[in-house]
Amino acid sequence: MIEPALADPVFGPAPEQTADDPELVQLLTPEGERVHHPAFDLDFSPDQLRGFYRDMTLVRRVDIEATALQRHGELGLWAQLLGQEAAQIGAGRALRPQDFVFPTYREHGVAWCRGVDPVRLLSLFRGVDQGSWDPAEHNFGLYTIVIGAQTLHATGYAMGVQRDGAVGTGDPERDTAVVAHFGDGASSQGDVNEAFVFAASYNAPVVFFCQNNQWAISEPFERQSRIPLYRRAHGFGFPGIRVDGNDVLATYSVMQTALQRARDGQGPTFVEAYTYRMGAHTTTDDPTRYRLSDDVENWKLKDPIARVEVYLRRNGMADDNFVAEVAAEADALGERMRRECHALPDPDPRDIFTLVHSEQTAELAAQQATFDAHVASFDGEEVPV
Amino acid sequence: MIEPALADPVFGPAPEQTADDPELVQLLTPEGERVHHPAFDLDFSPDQLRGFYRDMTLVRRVDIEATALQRHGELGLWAQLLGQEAAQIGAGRALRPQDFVFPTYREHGVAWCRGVDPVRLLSLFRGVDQGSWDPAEHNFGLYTIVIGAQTLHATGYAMGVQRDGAVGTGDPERDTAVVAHFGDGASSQGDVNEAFVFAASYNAPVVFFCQNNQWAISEPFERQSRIPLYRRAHGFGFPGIRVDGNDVLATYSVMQTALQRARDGQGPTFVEAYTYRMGAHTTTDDPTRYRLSDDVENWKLKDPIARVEVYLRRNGMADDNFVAEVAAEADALGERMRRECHALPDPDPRDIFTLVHSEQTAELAAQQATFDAHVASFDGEEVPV
Amino acid sequence: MTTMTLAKALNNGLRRAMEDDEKVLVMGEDVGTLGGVFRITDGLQKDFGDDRVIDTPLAESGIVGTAVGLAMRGYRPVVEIQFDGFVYPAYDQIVCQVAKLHYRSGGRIKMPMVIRIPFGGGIGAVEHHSESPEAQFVHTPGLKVVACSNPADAYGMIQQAIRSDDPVIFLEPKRLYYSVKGEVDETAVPAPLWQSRVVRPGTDATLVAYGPTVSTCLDAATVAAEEGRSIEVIDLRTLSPLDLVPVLESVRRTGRLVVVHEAHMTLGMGAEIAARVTEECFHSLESPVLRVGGYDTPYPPARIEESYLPDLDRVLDAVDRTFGF
Amino acid sequence: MTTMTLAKALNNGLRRAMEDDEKVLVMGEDVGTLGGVFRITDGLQKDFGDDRVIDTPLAESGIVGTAVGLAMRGYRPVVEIQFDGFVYPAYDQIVCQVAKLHYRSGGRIKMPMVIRIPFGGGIGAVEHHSESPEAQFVHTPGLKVVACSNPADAYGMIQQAIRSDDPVIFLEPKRLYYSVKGEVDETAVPAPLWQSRVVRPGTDATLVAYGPTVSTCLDAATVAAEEGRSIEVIDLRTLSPLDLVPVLESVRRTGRLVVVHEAHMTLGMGAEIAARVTEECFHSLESPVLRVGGYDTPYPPARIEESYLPDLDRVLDAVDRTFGF
Ligand SMILES: Cc1ncc(C[n+]2csc(CCOP(=O)(O)OP(=O)(O)O)c2C)c(N)n1
Ligand SMILES: Cc1ncc(C[n+]2csc(CCOP(=O)(O)OP(=O)(O)O)c2C)c(N)n1
Ligand SMILES: [Mg+2]
Ligand SMILES: [Mg+2]
Repeated sequence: MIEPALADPVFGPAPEQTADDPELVQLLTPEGERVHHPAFDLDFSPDQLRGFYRDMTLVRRVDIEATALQRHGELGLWAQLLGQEAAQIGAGRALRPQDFVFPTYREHGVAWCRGVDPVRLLSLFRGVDQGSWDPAEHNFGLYTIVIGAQTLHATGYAMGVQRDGAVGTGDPERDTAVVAHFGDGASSQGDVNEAFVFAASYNAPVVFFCQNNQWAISEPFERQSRIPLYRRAHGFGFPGIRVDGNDVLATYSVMQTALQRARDGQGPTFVEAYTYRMGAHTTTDDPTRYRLSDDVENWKLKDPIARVEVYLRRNGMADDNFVAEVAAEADALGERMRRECHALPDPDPRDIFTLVHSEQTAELAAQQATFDAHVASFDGEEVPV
Repeated sequence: MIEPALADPVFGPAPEQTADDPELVQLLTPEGERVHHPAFDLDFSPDQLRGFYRDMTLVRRVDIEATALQRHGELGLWAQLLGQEAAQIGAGRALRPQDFVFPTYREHGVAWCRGVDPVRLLSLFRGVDQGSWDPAEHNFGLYTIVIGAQTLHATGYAMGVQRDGAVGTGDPERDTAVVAHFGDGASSQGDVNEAFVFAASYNAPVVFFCQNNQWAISEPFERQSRIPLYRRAHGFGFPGIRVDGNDVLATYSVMQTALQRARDGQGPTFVEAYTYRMGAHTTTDDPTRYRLSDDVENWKLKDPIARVEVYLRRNGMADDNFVAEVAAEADALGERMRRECHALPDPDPRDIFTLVHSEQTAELAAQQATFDAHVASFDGEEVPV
Repeated sequence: MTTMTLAKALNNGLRRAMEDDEKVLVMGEDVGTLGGVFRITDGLQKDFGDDRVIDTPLAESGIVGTAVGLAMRGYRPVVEIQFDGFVYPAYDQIVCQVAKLHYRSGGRIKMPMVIRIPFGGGIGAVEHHSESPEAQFVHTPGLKVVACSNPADAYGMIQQAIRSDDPVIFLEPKRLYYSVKGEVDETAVPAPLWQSRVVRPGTDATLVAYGPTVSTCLDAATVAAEEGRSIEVIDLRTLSPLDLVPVLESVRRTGRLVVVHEAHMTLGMGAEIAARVTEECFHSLESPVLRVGGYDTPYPPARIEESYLPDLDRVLDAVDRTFGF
Repeated sequence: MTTMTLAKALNNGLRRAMEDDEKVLVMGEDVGTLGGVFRITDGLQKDFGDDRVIDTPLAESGIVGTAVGLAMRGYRPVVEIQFDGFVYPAYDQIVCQVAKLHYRSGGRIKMPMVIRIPFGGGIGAVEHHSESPEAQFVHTPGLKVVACSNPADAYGMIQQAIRSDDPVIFLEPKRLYYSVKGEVDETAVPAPLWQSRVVRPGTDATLVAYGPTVSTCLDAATVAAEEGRSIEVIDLRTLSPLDLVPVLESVRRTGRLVVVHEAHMTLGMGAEIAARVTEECFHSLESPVLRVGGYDTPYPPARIEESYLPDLDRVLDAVDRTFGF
């Protein structure tokens, strides 16, 4: 196969050459050094920074605990967030209460920020339900497994926000932004690109937040795009930007600006959080089949939590005590997750007949009756045949 | 609704501001003046120029004749190309024999260049068949009605060309380009954007040729995109360019370069031919319901044929005789179309049972037998019931 | 009581629904300024504005997918798919999202969406403009599917579908939009949406139809009556949930049933009706349930579509055959 | 003769087909380096290169749509859809393009494409990973649809499907990939692809199944035999074209038929089989054809999927009921 020639002597303007782009917004280096950015700087209070540390540590524990529960057969599956804590906490903490979030299946950190109990996530991955939190209560949609579908829902929801007059009023309690989460792989789906078209066409208050974790199961990012993903947005006529997704400060800051832009009625933004999936795709995946451990080791050096801890300690905002406190909180959380996971009741099989529509149809009532009779036939040792 | 803010003080680089872009490649002005372009200039021979004039005049006649045939009830429908002659002849004449074209339903001018008899187009729109030319014979696919679907076929075909080793060999008889035709409306379809993803990912030898005729039935171009369409390609990592689609010289020149780029193995290009649909969407459409006649009048001044005629005459490459000759050829063509259209035989209804698969299944044989028996029951005045 | 076309009845019904509930939105390709290619939404954008009558980009998955989001925000989107053959790009959103969100969310998310689809053939159109995709939606749990066959029903049913808290695929027999006129009493209380209806009583055999084939069956019954056979005709109206109560009642009397639709025979509605009726009325049936449908071939070019579509003769033929068992 | 899993049989069959014809390509998400999430294409990219075993961008419509173009260029693409529930984004390309191109072109365009879909439930998966979408493809003229149920068939059928000049939806019972082993004679001439097969002869009643439910029916027959009932079991293998010859022959002897599938009951394969068998064997039937299928609800969460899926008891129950008429 011939190599792509991206820059063309005749056809200008030619897109840039490489899929790797050093121009990503960063506020905290992997070494824990605070750097400044002309457009996206913010003053973070010590409480806020400690909060980020705590959030990230706890959601990492949620992830580790859930992975272990899966290994012990308590969950059918788990999609790990390991390595993506900063992207998710940064994006999640930049939200205002009235903002609405449409997640994929890996947004455990965002769920955390929206007040969804991690046990609810376990219950989904255990196979008890398909999402048992109330989206309207948390302003956090259900996990969506069909890749990309939720980006259109987010765009439509944002069109509803516009129709409610909840953009550009200047009222901070009222103006509302919507977030569509998706992955680097998802960027290839027709639905995601149609969401870009609709969002641009109606100037909808939606932020497309893509966690480019470099992998779509076994496929490297380069299979999906030969240029940095945030530039996709430019082709649809709205801004796109790449942020260090392992830097919670930068992610928070960029997302805050993008969200405010949406709330102000300035339309959609694409934010690409450049990060890395440190774990397997899910607990059924074996990444050693397709990627080098070197790569993973390199990304370990960019750990999102370690750099915040270094920064906090170095600047006297945290000490051993604080770190131990958070660790204890994580232990307690892990312990509660284990306990409550074991205690999760199986669903009533008859729910399948009652929850299909808002009212049960006669046909489903009949199927339920057959089902009940069939189940009853096993009662009292009365085994058929 | 709040107006889009495309340029953003914070998120750079911001896409440009307007959907109208003066930077379109032009070689012949509406007034018939030859202008030059740093990258896309070509020397056209008098024969070539007269050929363009002839092609455009004849396909305009094909269009007029077919429209009239529809009005007389001979066709069920006709999709008019009026105003798009330069875009289609420019694109069609830039092809080499081995190149393969995937059209929409409006590429009558390209069909002409590929040697598809216009009567075959009539037969489709009459409802005799769904395309009766052999794609392999003309290297011209069947008309595709589902918007955008053919852009993926083109991309896949181009991937096949790569696998055949028919790119980048330097052999002009061998290296092959593929063209995907589509409209401004189609650019919103998921399929079209997925075609961009695949073409970029595999660096496939395909040229995406979009006739932006400003309308998708009643919807103005601005509903689909708020920036010029050719820039869409930049977001996918390949070049895009806008050409004056009413300028056959410019279209030819840009397409020749883009096709050669594909044949050389340099991958996909997006060419937006900026033009105008002078007629209705199809013969069932009534454009007075949604657009101003002023707009149409303005575009009349940019007529693709008139400017070539002026240029030819002014430079002594054509005279009244030549123009009359072409007109006579057009008359003859029109006459033949009318005659042959009337003579088109209705298809054998039994074809529906034999052409579904490459071999007839037992079930379809049985359905055909029932059908035959049913038809036979009407023979000899034998009316059932 | 006014006489109007099916198209006008739908237009009036939509208008009424938009007046009654400001959360009702209309969206689709060309539904605004143009009023839709069939003019079903004619004048609505002028009167309700482009926030409520939305011309969308040309992308069916985008239309249905954004409608999901609008519904989650409390709106009641009425989506127009321009032609039956163009519903497929939206298929994933319909089958995996629209149909399943109520169940997936344990009933917390309501999906009050109507997807209007002009369906069926007989208008001399090019490919993809004459499809009958209903079976695929009926097979999908979570969707409701209805088909109107006359102006009065159209007027009432579209409003009822919009009021439904569940997603409804609303099938409109495009061939009848302007060819059929009927009386519509805009003040009458419409029959319940989820019920089939006997449209012509009879005693010797039963014909079941919906949408465009109802009138074919009524014609067949008229012809059969001339030669002394009394045929009962039932308009299904609702395909999912399927109301077979009047059908079963009828078959228990007549012992003979023919189902007529334009959709392909194999796994068309006739298959399901045959299976259920046979199970429920096994001992009443004098003949197996017979089916008249589109053949198991792609929809043919216009010049031969009449050979493909169920017509009077094929229906009468099938009725004859039920007497031959 | 070697003993192998269903997964291995498919892998070997694919390998063999690729060796036999260099125009055969494999494409899909993760089919290359990873060998597919079920490892059905394991090792193929290593041996045939990434021009022939193609990891694609994450877009199903794109995969099938580009496969159409590859087929037009003379290739024979074998597309993997990662899970049944993810075929819907490709639905438009399958139904409007893949299925119709032969007909549309008057037979000039051949579409030798195989679309492999791991289907069915019982693996404890999350939503959209346990669907049975076959009815929708069977309803679509122009597609052929087959389902394998054991390693020997899998090995032969995948090669036959690839050799077919028509598009084939190839359904693989994912639950059985690694749970079933069987003998495969790689040198044997396989049975014709388009034929159903009696897998256990019997005289009192007939069970029809395909894919994952064949083994359920065989188990049921074994249990029934213990109480003196002789049940014939038929593996359909080909759903479209539907080969009912052995079924009709069987029902004429037994008078009783139960069809078993995981797909939703309404308009599942059972409906079509019931309608046809009743029409063909009206006077031989002692009982209406009964159906055991997935309920008309979305596929449920894993913890209760066993209540949803047809099992031994529900099959035996239905058999019992056929004797009650
Ligand atoms: C439509 C669809 N196709 C395929 C899949 C199977 N699948 C699940 S996750 C995944 C990869 C997603 O990659 P990406 O978008 O980068 O998200 P990530 O998993 O990396 O967070 C695939 C192919 C799916 N869920 N939906
Ligand atoms: C998937 C699909 N949706 C809708 C239609 C109906 N339709 C036919 S042409 C058309 C407009 C196409 O506009 P554009 O792509 O700009 O091409 P043009 O007709 O202007 O050449 C529409 C909506 C269709 N053919 N296919
Ligand atoms: Mg990823
Ligand atoms: Mg257009």
